[in-house]
Amino acid sequence: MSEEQFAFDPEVTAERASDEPALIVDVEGFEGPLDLLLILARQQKVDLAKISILALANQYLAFIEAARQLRMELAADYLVMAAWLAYLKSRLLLPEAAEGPGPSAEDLAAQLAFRLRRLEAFRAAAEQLVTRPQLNREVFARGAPEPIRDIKHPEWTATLYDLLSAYAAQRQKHALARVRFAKRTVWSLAEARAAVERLIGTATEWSRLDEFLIAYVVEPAQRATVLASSFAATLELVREGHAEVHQQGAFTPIYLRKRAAKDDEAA
Amino acid sequence: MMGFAKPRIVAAEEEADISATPRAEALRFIEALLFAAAEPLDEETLAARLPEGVDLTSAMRALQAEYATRGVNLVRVAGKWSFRTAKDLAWLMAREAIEQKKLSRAATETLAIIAYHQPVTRAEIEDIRGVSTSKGTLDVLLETGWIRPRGRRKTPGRPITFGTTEAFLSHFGLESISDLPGLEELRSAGLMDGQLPAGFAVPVPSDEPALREDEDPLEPGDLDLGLAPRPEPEDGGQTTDD
Amino acid sequence: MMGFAKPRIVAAEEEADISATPRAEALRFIEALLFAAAEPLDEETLAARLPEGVDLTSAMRALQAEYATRGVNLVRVAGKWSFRTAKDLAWLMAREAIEQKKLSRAATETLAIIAYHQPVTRAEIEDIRGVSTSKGTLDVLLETGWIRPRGRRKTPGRPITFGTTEAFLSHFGLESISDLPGLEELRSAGLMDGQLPAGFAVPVPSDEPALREDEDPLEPGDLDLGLAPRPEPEDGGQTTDD
Repeated sequence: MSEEQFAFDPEVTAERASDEPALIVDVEGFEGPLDLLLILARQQKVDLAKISILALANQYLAFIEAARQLRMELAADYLVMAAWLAYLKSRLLLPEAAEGPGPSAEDLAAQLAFRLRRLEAFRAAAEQLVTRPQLNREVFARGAPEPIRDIKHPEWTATLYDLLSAYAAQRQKHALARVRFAKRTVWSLAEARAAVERLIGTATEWSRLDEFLIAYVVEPAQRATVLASSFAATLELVREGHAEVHQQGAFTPIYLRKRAAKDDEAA
Repeated sequence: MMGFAKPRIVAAEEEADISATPRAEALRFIEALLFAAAEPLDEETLAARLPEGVDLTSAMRALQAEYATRGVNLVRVAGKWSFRTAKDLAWLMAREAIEQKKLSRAATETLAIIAYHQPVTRAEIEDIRGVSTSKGTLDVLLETGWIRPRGRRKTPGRPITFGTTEAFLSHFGLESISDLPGLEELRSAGLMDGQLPAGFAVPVPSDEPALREDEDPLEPGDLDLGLAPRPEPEDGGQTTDD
Repeated sequence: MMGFAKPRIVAAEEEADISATPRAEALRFIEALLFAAAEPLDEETLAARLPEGVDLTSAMRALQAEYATRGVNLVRVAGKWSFRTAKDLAWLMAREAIEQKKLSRAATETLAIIAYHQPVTRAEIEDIRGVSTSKGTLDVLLETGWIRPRGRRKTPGRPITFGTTEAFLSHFGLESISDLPGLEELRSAGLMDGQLPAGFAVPVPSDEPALREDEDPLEPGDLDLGLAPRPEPEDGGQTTDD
């Protein structure tokens, strides 16, 4: 152990060549006390499974001692480990006392050896992992992916109800529009009377009723309704004494005139 | 990271026998470079990246031929090379989604008139609706597949007659077109009120495919007319009431 | 890296086959879909985009064989398919390489421990490394998107458990977590199953998203924990690794 040289140079990264007797360490480069132990263990150049934990403990304690002499500041973790190793060392050196409640010194040493092996194994695995070809470093995916276009297909929807109500409303609207036009000529009695009163107001000579009306009746289909309503209105006017009608025989033309004030009864 | 030198030496060795081997190593290089590149690469750039001595012209020709029949082609755009998915697979590169669209009021009315009054011409539809039918309305209906041009009416201008299709029946759940309700049914369903003029009628619809006496068959050009301009000359200002 | 000769012969055979038999159209479709995609595609997605009746398994095998010798290979990562440039061409692609922040040794080790030992808590990572883990280390790893908090261990303090993500598999080109290099060695050396009392009863790493029996789901506040302070109380004076 005494042949090991420890140099602490914060500027130099931890580099340990197998043929390099001096261990040049940057204490800040250590990944904790277990890491330091692992590095020290490698100095034993034996399988970690067969490592002498006692020798390792001695190396570690020597390291800590050397660091202290150089007034290096060591983090608490390192000192706790040193204390634990000093304890382990004393247990290992002393003959095993009567079986205590805790684990034996050999158990503790084995546990430490296991932790070192495990850390080393995970380091190896980590190394293997990060030396794998990595995406965008060694291997590459398509540099210019082509976007998937979104095409929307319209699916037209309409219900039978939509269809029927549209049809019915449409036809009805149109049909009613025609009826309203017809209503102007389908006279009510009141309308007919007003019209006839206006008509006879200008006619003091006997005139044919239908001749008066024809001026208003545009469509032959409306002739019947106009004739009927206005005839009824005429009779009403006659009854009230405002007009006179006369007809020579059945189905012959009907003549109409305004009644003169002092005339006698109609025929 | 590690050992870049080694593959390089291998690559150099490979180059020697490019012509002798079935597939030139250079093609692998170009493949990889073009695949990973975010943009098309010109030959200068490629050449700069490739080991010396690669005959780029023949390599590109070989690569283009290799990929010509594949799902990905090597194409040259504006003097630069890139891989592009094959044009004929454009359909594959699209995510098709069905978008539900409600038929417009005008289209619904027009469709109903075609259903009841078929075979019917555009002018007749307009006469019933009292407004001119926009080209778009018929286009939409043709797109739905619910109506079809059946023939041409034997009248001046020989207008196209429209009728409904089987797709129409199946969409509206009708066993046959005659299942469309008549006047009395429409009335009792409350869709029409009682104040209708005498002589108002709802036709008994028929979608019998055989042409009527007053219909001529469609002509060859008529079928793609689907979305084509109306055959009748537009006579403008058509909003009429009768 | 060696042995280009052998794949070449295979390539020659492949090409002969290709010219002799018409190449299945399905291969073109798959080629195009995978080339176009920005991300690896799983077989479900592929199948949904392909015409029915395509035997995806054999198509993928055929395509993988076709591309095995090319500059672009068909690889399976995280159980999905993707084209990637050939590994041996890393030297050629060096210029494409995106400047990646090199992970610190502490981060690399922590990542490996999470990958091999997942689901794993911070205390467990510290036990293996023999040093406390600085917040920065986990932050860096969370930032890469390669690890994620999975849940909370049902132990006192309910520490957060960490696991790897699909992005991890994709980045390192692993088909599944069980393809981790050296996993077998770790396991056969008995280093994975705890001879320690510390609760390492985890024989096989698994990134199975389903929580283990000893895991509770994360709570709402935990997800932005990603970069939040460690859940365990700091016990001060600990050496941290960066």
